[in-house]
Amino acid sequence: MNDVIFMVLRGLIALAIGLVNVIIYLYVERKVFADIHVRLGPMRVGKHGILQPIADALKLLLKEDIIPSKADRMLFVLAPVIVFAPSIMIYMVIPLTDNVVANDLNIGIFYIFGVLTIVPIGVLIAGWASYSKYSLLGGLRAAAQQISYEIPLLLSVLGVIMITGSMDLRTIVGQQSGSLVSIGNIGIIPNWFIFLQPLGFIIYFITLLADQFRVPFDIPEAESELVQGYQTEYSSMKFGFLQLAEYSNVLVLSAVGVLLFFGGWNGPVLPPIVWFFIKVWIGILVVTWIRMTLPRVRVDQLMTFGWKLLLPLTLANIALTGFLQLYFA
Amino acid sequence: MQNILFYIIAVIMLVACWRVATTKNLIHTVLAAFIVLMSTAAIFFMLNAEFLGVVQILIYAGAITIMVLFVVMLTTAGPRYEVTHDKKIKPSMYLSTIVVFATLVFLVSNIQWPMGTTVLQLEDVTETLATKIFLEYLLPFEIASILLLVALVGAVVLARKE
Amino acid sequence: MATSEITLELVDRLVEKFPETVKNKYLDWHTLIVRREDIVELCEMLKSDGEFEFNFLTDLSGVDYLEYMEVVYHLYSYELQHKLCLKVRVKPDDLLVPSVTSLWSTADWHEREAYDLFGIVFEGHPNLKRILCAEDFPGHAFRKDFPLENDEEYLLRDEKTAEDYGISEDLPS
Amino acid sequence: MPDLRTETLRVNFGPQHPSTHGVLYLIVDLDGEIIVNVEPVIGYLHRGMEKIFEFRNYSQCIAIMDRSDYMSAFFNEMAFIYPVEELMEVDVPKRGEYLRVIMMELNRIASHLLFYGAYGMDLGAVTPFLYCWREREKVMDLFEIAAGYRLHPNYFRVGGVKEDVTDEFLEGTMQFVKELPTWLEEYETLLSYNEIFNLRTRNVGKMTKEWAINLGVTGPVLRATGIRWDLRKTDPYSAYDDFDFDIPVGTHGDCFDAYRIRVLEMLQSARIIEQALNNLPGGPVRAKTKLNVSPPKGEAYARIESPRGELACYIVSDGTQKPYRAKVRAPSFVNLMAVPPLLKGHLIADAIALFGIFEPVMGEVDR
Repeated sequence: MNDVIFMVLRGLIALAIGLVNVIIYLYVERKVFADIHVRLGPMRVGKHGILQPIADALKLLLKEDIIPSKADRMLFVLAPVIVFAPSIMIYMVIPLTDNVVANDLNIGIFYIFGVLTIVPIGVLIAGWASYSKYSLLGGLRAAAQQISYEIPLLLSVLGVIMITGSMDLRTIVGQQSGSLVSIGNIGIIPNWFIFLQPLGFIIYFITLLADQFRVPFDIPEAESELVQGYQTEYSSMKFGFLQLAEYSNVLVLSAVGVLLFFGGWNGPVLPPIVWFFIKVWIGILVVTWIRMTLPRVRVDQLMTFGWKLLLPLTLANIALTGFLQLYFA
Repeated sequence: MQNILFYIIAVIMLVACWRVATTKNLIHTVLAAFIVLMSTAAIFFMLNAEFLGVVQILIYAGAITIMVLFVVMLTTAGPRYEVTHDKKIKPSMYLSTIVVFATLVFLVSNIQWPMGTTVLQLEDVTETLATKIFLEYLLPFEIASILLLVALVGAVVLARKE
Repeated sequence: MATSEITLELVDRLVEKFPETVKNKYLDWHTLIVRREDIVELCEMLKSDGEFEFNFLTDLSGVDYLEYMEVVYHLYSYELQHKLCLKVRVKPDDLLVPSVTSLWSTADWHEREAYDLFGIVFEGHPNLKRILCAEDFPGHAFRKDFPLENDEEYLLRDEKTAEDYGISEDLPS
Repeated sequence: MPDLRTETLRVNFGPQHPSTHGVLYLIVDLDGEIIVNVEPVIGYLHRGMEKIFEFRNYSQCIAIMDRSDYMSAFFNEMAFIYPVEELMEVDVPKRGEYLRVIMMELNRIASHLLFYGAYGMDLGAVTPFLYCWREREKVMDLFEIAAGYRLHPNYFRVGGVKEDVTDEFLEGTMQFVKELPTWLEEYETLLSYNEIFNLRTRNVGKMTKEWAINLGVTGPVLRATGIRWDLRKTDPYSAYDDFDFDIPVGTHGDCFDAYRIRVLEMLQSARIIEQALNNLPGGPVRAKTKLNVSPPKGEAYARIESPRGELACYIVSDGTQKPYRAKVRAPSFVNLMAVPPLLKGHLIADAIALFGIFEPVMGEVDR
């Protein structure tokens, strides 16, 4: 019985860590936006608006919860949960350091992408249940986009798995310790997989943006076309959940990217967990920066890009990795 | 503990199955099917077959459900389309259900299931599966994939005709 | 290469062709007051004849002079850089003017506006219905006799609408 | 299966929608993502401006005219005053004309900056919008110094301008004009040189010359099709004859050309302002006219080049202090009419890019 309690406790701690990071993300994103725009951003709630995310959450909680009269009530309520649940499920398997992980799963990476495929179902249902044309169009767009980009997303990771021969995130990170190139005892280039799998990483990063509807691929939420896409009819905390899910997924995918390509918690001097979070946050800041810089692509351009460029590239990457494996090993 | 969890999942699964058969709203049906598939995955996880569980989620719960949802949304007349059961079909429907169910019960209770004695290690499951598919059964695997490819191309050709 | 007024010879040529038209001038605009029966034919000539080549209808406005209504066309030529003003006068009890949308597509909304605000009915317009005012708006707001206060008698007044001329207000499709 | 077919989806685009630039309402029929039919419904901002003119004297009309195209108020004032001056044969002092030109060109820059930002926003780039807003603010401050008001300045008068400008204005304007090219260069890195932006705008919504002329399209969109037609050059008014500037024209007639023309026009406007400031003559800013303007009986039609196209006013005077009839030829109104036929067959995403390029201001469309 103690085992069970311990397990639940570990899960809760992982959840807490994840959600705290999401809340920080909300604040950081607004501040970074403001900085890029040469303005101040939130300043009123707390010093430098530090309590703004909490105020936002409270506002969302206290707002009137509107369900459109013609909406499918059950599905309308269920959809945000379906969208949000996968990211919580993923928190459980992400190792923060070699021995800090809620649930050690030796097919961790496979599990993460498996669970992520549930998100489009929630999105599609959210769009359908709202009984709004903007929502329906947004939902269809979103689901189509996520499905078509999940394939390159999965395949881009395959190169790393082929090199390590393992789907266990801890093993993958463990193999990235040390340095690739070193002069004497001082490592110049760390032994990160980004240097072995540069193409894989680029594709991973692009598909990450597309999979989570970040600019320039924020087509389902393109406000100038579809208002807010599948989120249009949502209000109050249900809207909060949908938003939370997106931020949370970006966080998760940034963490996965760090684990796969940037050596996870490996790094000198500082404790491993600090290194891990530094890297994750750099990833998030890059995503934020891109969001503020680029315009949006068109939906057909997105599909062409995904199917005609990214997919062949990932396949080529896998083939290349396989040949090199055979040749060198 | 394991047993309690199993019964909970089993009940959810059965209720969802029942909903699949009885719900009139197509989207609700798909969602119920989704729950069934997810509970199947959960049972796989409980049996330590985590790889299979994830495959179940990835392919059945994820991809196939989405495909069905797409088809339903794009083809039915209006978002509030409901299925109406034809009265004539109903008896045959019940009959076939009973027959299939009876056959299954009969088979399950009469076959001598080989009881495994060794518990596979998690690492082994994936690895064994991989070796089996890519070494032992490589030819059937490739043939199956070519078959699927042909089906895919055929579907595209048919859809393009208009 | 500033735009110039159209030469007098050309205007005279037009008057010769359409003897009913009246020659006129304001500021640097040569103006022709055209019979409504002639307007389409005249415009066709203005548009296609190499000497005129008026390919740009810049403005079409209605004016209410109480005893008659006027439709004012301002024409330009991008090629020859000259300009001309046409006027069609109709009596308030018979506000039917042929449409020029077949020649210049830009006349579409201009004519709809004139119909909406003055009640001038353009014959042959593909989609003649109100544009600025609501579809159930009573009367035509820019007429001089349109009451500024709520004058029920005016609003209930029997008026000829597009339908009286056999022109449907519905969308063609 | 006779029932198995896709249906067109009718979407109400507006009047409240994040990207319709005001209260434009479009009924859009969609086949998937492709537009089958568009029907604009306008009139939500109809104030009967032209009718109001008939009950106000000319000076009051100028103030109302400001509210027509609220993004370029000086042009509206000029468009209204110009035919009145033609009718009255007023000789506007040189300094007055120069100040008008400076104001109008500043206004053109402000209007184009707003377009620049809003267009980026339409295509999903948020940052240019805020940058442009910042620069536009500087122009607005200059207007405030000169006229006392920012958006609706009510500065032009029949016969000149309201009052002379201060040195503060002249210095501020000079500085602004000097800085403008550097900013534009910076902003262009965000949009013009961006691969995605180019993908979204190049070869989208190609327009031909004949098509544009037939539909009465004017302004940057007309110039994008390759017609070198700018009333400041072809039909000079005010003091535009005195300045040296170019008219940028496009070659393809697509969205990118129309967008880029506006950027280049801003630079040309800056050039004009610089020349005007350097050669600003002395003397009065306003001709001696009666306080209550009453033009002689007659009619007048005059047109100017507003940032959106050909802005004209047809005025019928009956010799009293109020116009008998004033009709405004609003470029947004005419340009907007051209959009629906253009949109058919495009994707919704392209519709946004196309609408942005015509930049309709609903205040002017509905008047």
